Amino acid sequence: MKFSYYPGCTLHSTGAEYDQSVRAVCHTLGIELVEIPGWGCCGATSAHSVNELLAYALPAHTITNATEEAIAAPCAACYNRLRYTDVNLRENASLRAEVEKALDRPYRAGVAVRHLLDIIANDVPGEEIQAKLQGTLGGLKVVCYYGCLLTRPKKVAAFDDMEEPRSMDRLMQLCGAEVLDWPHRVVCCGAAFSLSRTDIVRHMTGKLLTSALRAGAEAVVVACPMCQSNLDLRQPAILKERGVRERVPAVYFTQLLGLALGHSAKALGFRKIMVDTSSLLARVEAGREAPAEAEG
Amino acid sequence: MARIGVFVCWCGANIASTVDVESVAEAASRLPGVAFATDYKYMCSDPGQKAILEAAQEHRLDGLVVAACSPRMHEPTFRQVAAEAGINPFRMQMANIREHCSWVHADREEATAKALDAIRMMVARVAQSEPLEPIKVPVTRRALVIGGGVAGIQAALDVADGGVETILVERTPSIGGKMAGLDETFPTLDCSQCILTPKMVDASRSEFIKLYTYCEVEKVDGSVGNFKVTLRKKAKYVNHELCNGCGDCFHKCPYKKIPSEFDYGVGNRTAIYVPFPQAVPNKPVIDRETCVFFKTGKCRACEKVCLRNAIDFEQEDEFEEIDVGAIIVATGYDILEPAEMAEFRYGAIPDVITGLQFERMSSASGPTEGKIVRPSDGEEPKVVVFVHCVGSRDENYKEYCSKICCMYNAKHAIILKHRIHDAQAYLFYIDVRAGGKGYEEFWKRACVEEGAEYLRGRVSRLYDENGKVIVEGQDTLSGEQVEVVADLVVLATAMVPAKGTEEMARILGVSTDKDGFFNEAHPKLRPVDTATGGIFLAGACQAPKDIPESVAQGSAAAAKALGLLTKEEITREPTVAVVDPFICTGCWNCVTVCPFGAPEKSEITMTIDGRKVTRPVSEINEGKCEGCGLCVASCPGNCIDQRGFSDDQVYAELGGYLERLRAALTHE
Amino acid sequence: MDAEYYKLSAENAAGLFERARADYDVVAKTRDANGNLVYGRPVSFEDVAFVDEQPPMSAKAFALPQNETLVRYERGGGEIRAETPEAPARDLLLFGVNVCDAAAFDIIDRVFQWDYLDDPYLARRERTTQLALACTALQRDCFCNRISYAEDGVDAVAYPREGHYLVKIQTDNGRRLVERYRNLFAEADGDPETEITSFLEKAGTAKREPLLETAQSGLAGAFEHADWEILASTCIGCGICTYTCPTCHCFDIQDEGGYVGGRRLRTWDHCTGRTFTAMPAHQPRDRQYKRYRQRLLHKFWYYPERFGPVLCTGCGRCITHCPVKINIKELVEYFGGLSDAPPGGRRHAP
Amino acid sequence: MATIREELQAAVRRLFEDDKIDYFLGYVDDYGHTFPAILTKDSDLSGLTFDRKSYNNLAAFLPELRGSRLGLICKQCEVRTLNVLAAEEQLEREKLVVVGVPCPAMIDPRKLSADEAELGSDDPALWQEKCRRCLERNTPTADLFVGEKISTPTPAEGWPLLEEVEAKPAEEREAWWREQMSLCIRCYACRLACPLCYCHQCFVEDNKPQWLDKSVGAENNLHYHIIRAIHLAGRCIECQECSRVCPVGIPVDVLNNVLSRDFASRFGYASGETAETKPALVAYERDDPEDFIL
Repeated sequence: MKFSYYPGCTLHSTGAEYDQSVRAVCHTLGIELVEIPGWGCCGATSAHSVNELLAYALPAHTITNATEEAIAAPCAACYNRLRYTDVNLRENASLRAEVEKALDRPYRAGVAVRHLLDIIANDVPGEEIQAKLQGTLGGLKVVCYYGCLLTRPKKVAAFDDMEEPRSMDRLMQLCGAEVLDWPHRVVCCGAAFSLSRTDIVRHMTGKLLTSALRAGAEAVVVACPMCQSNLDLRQPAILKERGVRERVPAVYFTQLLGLALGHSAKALGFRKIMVDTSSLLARVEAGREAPAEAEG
Repeated sequence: MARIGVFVCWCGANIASTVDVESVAEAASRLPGVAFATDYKYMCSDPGQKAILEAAQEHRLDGLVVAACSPRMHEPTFRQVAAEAGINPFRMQMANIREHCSWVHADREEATAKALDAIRMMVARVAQSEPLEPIKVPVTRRALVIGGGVAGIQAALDVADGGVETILVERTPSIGGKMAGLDETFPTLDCSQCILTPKMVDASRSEFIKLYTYCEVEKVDGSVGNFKVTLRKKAKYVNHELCNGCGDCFHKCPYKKIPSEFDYGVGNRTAIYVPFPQAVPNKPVIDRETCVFFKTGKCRACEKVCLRNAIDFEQEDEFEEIDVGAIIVATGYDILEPAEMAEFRYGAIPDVITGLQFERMSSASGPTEGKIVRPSDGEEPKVVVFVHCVGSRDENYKEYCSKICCMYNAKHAIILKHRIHDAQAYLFYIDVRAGGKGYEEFWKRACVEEGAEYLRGRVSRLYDENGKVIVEGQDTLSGEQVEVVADLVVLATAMVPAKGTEEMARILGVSTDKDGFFNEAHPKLRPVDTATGGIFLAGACQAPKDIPESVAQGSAAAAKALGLLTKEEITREPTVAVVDPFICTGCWNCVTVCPFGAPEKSEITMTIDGRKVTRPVSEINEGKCEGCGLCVASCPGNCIDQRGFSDDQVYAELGGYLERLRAALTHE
Repeated sequence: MDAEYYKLSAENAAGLFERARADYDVVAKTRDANGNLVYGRPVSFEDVAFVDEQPPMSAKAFALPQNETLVRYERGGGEIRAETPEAPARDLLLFGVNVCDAAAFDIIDRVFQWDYLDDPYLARRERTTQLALACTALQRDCFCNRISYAEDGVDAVAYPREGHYLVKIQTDNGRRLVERYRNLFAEADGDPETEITSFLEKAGTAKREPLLETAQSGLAGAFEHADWEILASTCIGCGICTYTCPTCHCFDIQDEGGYVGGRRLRTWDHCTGRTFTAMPAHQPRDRQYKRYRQRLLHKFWYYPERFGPVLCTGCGRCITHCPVKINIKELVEYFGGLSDAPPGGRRHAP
Repeated sequence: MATIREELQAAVRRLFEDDKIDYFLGYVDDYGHTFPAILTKDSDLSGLTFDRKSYNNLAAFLPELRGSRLGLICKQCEVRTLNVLAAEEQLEREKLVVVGVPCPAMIDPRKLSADEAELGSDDPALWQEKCRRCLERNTPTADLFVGEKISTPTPAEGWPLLEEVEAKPAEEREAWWREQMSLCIRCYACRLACPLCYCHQCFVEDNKPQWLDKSVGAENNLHYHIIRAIHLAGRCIECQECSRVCPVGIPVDVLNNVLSRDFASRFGYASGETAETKPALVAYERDDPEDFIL
């Protein structure tokens, strides 16, 4: 399997640990990633609130630069923007013409835009992953957090159930985690308001964190660097404000999968997570010593 | 050469103000095959018709073209005139120069030319048309009603009232349908059972109605006037001839914890059961799936206690073939399974219920005897959230409006207030649709008099926290996100076609719409007909409906059925497909594509070179053909023609259209 | 006339071609865009194919085209104008065509001037000159050696010799050709008839008894023969044999067009087809083998009975191109009593 | 070891002796050709054979013999013909004895020089196009297999002419087809050799209304071939008889198979895979949208 890899701005900066773990996991699973030459901004929040044409042209530029038949995007926001652009440019000829004029070259329709979670959960056979496991996550209690952009809107993004996605759950179960049910798997974290309206983010992320803790989670598993940073960076302040003493680290699904596949915590960038992950890593270490009995 | 008369109508000013009718008539008189042409103010009026009759005689006409309005309007009128004039009615065609011409154009010159085009086309077509005779089919004077809900019951009662034998088939153990389980009904708050049960009893007692409960339609053959229907009478394991409905059996049944279908799981039933105390027939059946005797071979408690020896474990499904002339389909609705919509966490949170479950709870004859409680702990709820449009008006689930939810949510809010005076109802709505008589006043009453809190916005998510249900949603009037901490949440889930509707459609050979409801023949003018002759629709199987609408449709379908069944024989349009057996290869593509089952597999034996050769061919059952033309189009060998729309006629018609172009090319 | 003999050197053959192109519409064997051999109008001598092989379509179309407009009409300005296409503007020279193709014209001329003079056909024929080229060897499916008529009516036949052609002139028309380009031709020396006879012997095209003409009386008694059904039922009723045949000449008259304008035309038709004569009446032969039998008997019984020659030059196209390889020669022999065993089995007796 | 000729003759003789069939459809050779023959129990079977010139798809003769019990030789590539005919209700399968043979690949008569010396050659360059891509040379689904099973060589990829035509820009492609069609003499051999063109009356024969002028010409010829191709769309099984029989060498099979490829790529559909595979254009599912029927 070979994909054009679109890290997006975050994975080259604040989300470096996501990039690290993605590359490690893909390498082990035999997924070849070829970084898109000259990729640019996905257009995220700012572009589509400022200029519609720009919001299409930016992702169209990146898609057109792709060298492979399909793009793997690990960031949910990037994924959503690229996907949204592709769907609209395919359906709307006049928009496409406008965008092509802006790009000054034809748009490359037909490149599949995929989120990395979709690729790992749906393209790699479970048995294959299981065969490569170096241990289990030792029954680590996790909640899977998909965020608001990964599966919505249905017409654009749904590779899984829009309201009740399960692909990450299955992947984590495969790695030997105990996946807990919780009602907030697709609720927004506040996203880019992180900078402009922290009050909103504190409110929304606060609800997520208390819900995860109420469910008994030892980790919130995420698939988006934006979600991760809101859940991680702001966690101490938010929970303190709510008078909650427990903490729950927000880790990438690739980090946990990486641990199960035998990569070291260091190689997976665990150090860059603010909330203390030592007990989590200890749990996993214990699991790794136990013989591999991951459930199917 | 044909002798066709052309009659151009002014339709008052409707046509004449845009089309130069006089010059059109003058030009028409010079067309090949036209023996006479004239114009008149109102062709459909008595003098107009007389003019046609006189011209037909004077000019020995053998075909008519009436250039006037849509054939939907007056085709029967002018066919009648043709018949009176001794001209085959199918050699009369209407050129629609009103809807297709004067009403949609402003340019007088262009409209006039187009009117003449239309006439030229019809003249060419009439010149090519064969005289046709209507097809006559004798009628079996018996009706079948499928589905014993209120629509089906009403339809059966009305057909029976016309003195026609009616067979009412219901697949559950009792008639009554969804309505039998409702509490009070909007907007009058009269008790549902009080108004329905007398009708149920009437249906069971009518000398003209044969009631088949626990029975399903297996197969339908034949066509309008003469259907052959196979019924599967499911084994009840109770001999209803012997049973007197004393109820000893189900009181003794040791298995009492089976979720009751009638109560939507709010209450329980036994393995041998009557679905509800007022059931008709009020005699039990044994549910083979849950009866322990069928699982283990032990128990027979009901058999032991039955003094009339009515229990019969040996019973098997029986099949019965009946002949009927008309079928009324009233198979009703189900609700969209709310568990499919994960955001409402139905099933995961016990205090999230559906509107139908609320009905059973608030019904005095229901499992809680009218007491509204939280399923989780049996406590009285003080804060109840009602969610409108759960799965309806939602592009992710069902795009249509389920129509009745606004009203029953208001009703539930009122009932809540009546039963628990200090309770508070919150209703999340998109907008309130209250279009029926007394409906607007009713929801206003809930809002103003009963203090229900209406929040204009949708619910995004439910979750449980500390024994309460947190309802997150939006109030679009204030622009705020709201959060209600509720004791009970009631979901107004979308109405969907009853389970098995698709299969029923296949059996009946009628079509369904994109949402799976049965398709009516015309959304406005033939709302209770299907495209298949002799099959009619009543109630929510056609679209979401409330009780008055369902009843009205039941009566309407009955009237349509009676109209058919009171005739000795019916005549059908002769514009049916016809196969040329000499060139038919018997590939039976037509059999595959026909939605009405009209082409039938047949054989032809020919003597070729002294040798008898038998070949498969297709043959059209004229009684079933609806004249849609699908078989004509799908026939690879062009062996099927449609009477009245033959290739020759269509070709000629096209030629008539092209004439103006030809004239332009040749400067004539 | 008595035959005359000339020598045409290879060099002068090229000169003849070039000079004739100025005076005639010259048709010769050449290759089309797909590389297939056809009768066409090569523009230079190099493009002319001098091979024994026959193009799939015979030269008949140059006198009897597959579509021939008989009358054309046009409507406009309130009147209808009709016109008959004019006769061909140029003389036609069939240069180096196979003898079997050239010979066919004389055979079918008889039907086109029998009781009704077919003007369009005869106009073309009058302006046609044939300079045929004799084959060096009999091809797989050919049987001109079994038909006596093959070359009598051909204007001129060229026999390839070492470095030159021996040209035999058989008609006045042929003599006119030689006279026109007299300086290119030399008198033949020696005994040309003997030379030709030995050429034919060597090529295998010399006439061999019993000639198929003698099958006529046998065929007359075999109409009801039971084997027709078995042997001719593989015929699929396509028109290949008749369309490629140099002597088949059945046609249909069709009107095309409509109100604005159109034409009446003659198109080839064929008796082996399901719809032959269906327009004016019906196809009287209800099974395919009967239609095939009709074609065979027409060629070898009815036509010679009425017009003299058999309606066949033995070119063998109908065998080569037949999708099911029905062999008319073998069937004539079998049903005409010249052979005892039907085709398809005799060579492999157990 | 018995030759295929001997084995076939013995097998067919047995079928007649055991009164299993009334007719046998096979190939016989004589006068330098191999050609189809209809044999009865009284026929001389000595010509019966199967060789590299046994081109014809014998299923084309089934309508002529309808009603009789038949044996016929069927190459594996032609089995799909029987499946399509069965799916279209044209086959009395129970009256048929399908005789399978090991197929040595058919020689393309157009690639063969006059002396036919290469007839024994195993050079795929001399084979018919379909034989280059042959997936199975024996007939595993036959009722009766005659001869020694042979191995199937690795099939060639692609179809050079078809791909060359497809690669042309649309206008050039149209011009190319028009040129090819201008050669057509409308003998209709392509239609008549095609086992799936079994209509009792072809649209070209209709005259009331007359869909197509009788005169030949690029336009009319193209009209004929396109309509035939559309009638075969999703049905053609690539026996290539249309192309082989064409006296003027038009690659009719290419036209039909461009459509087959479309069916394969758009519907994932190959005609005649089983006797139940309905032709794609009349395959009908309950959930097909039918909003247009009022």
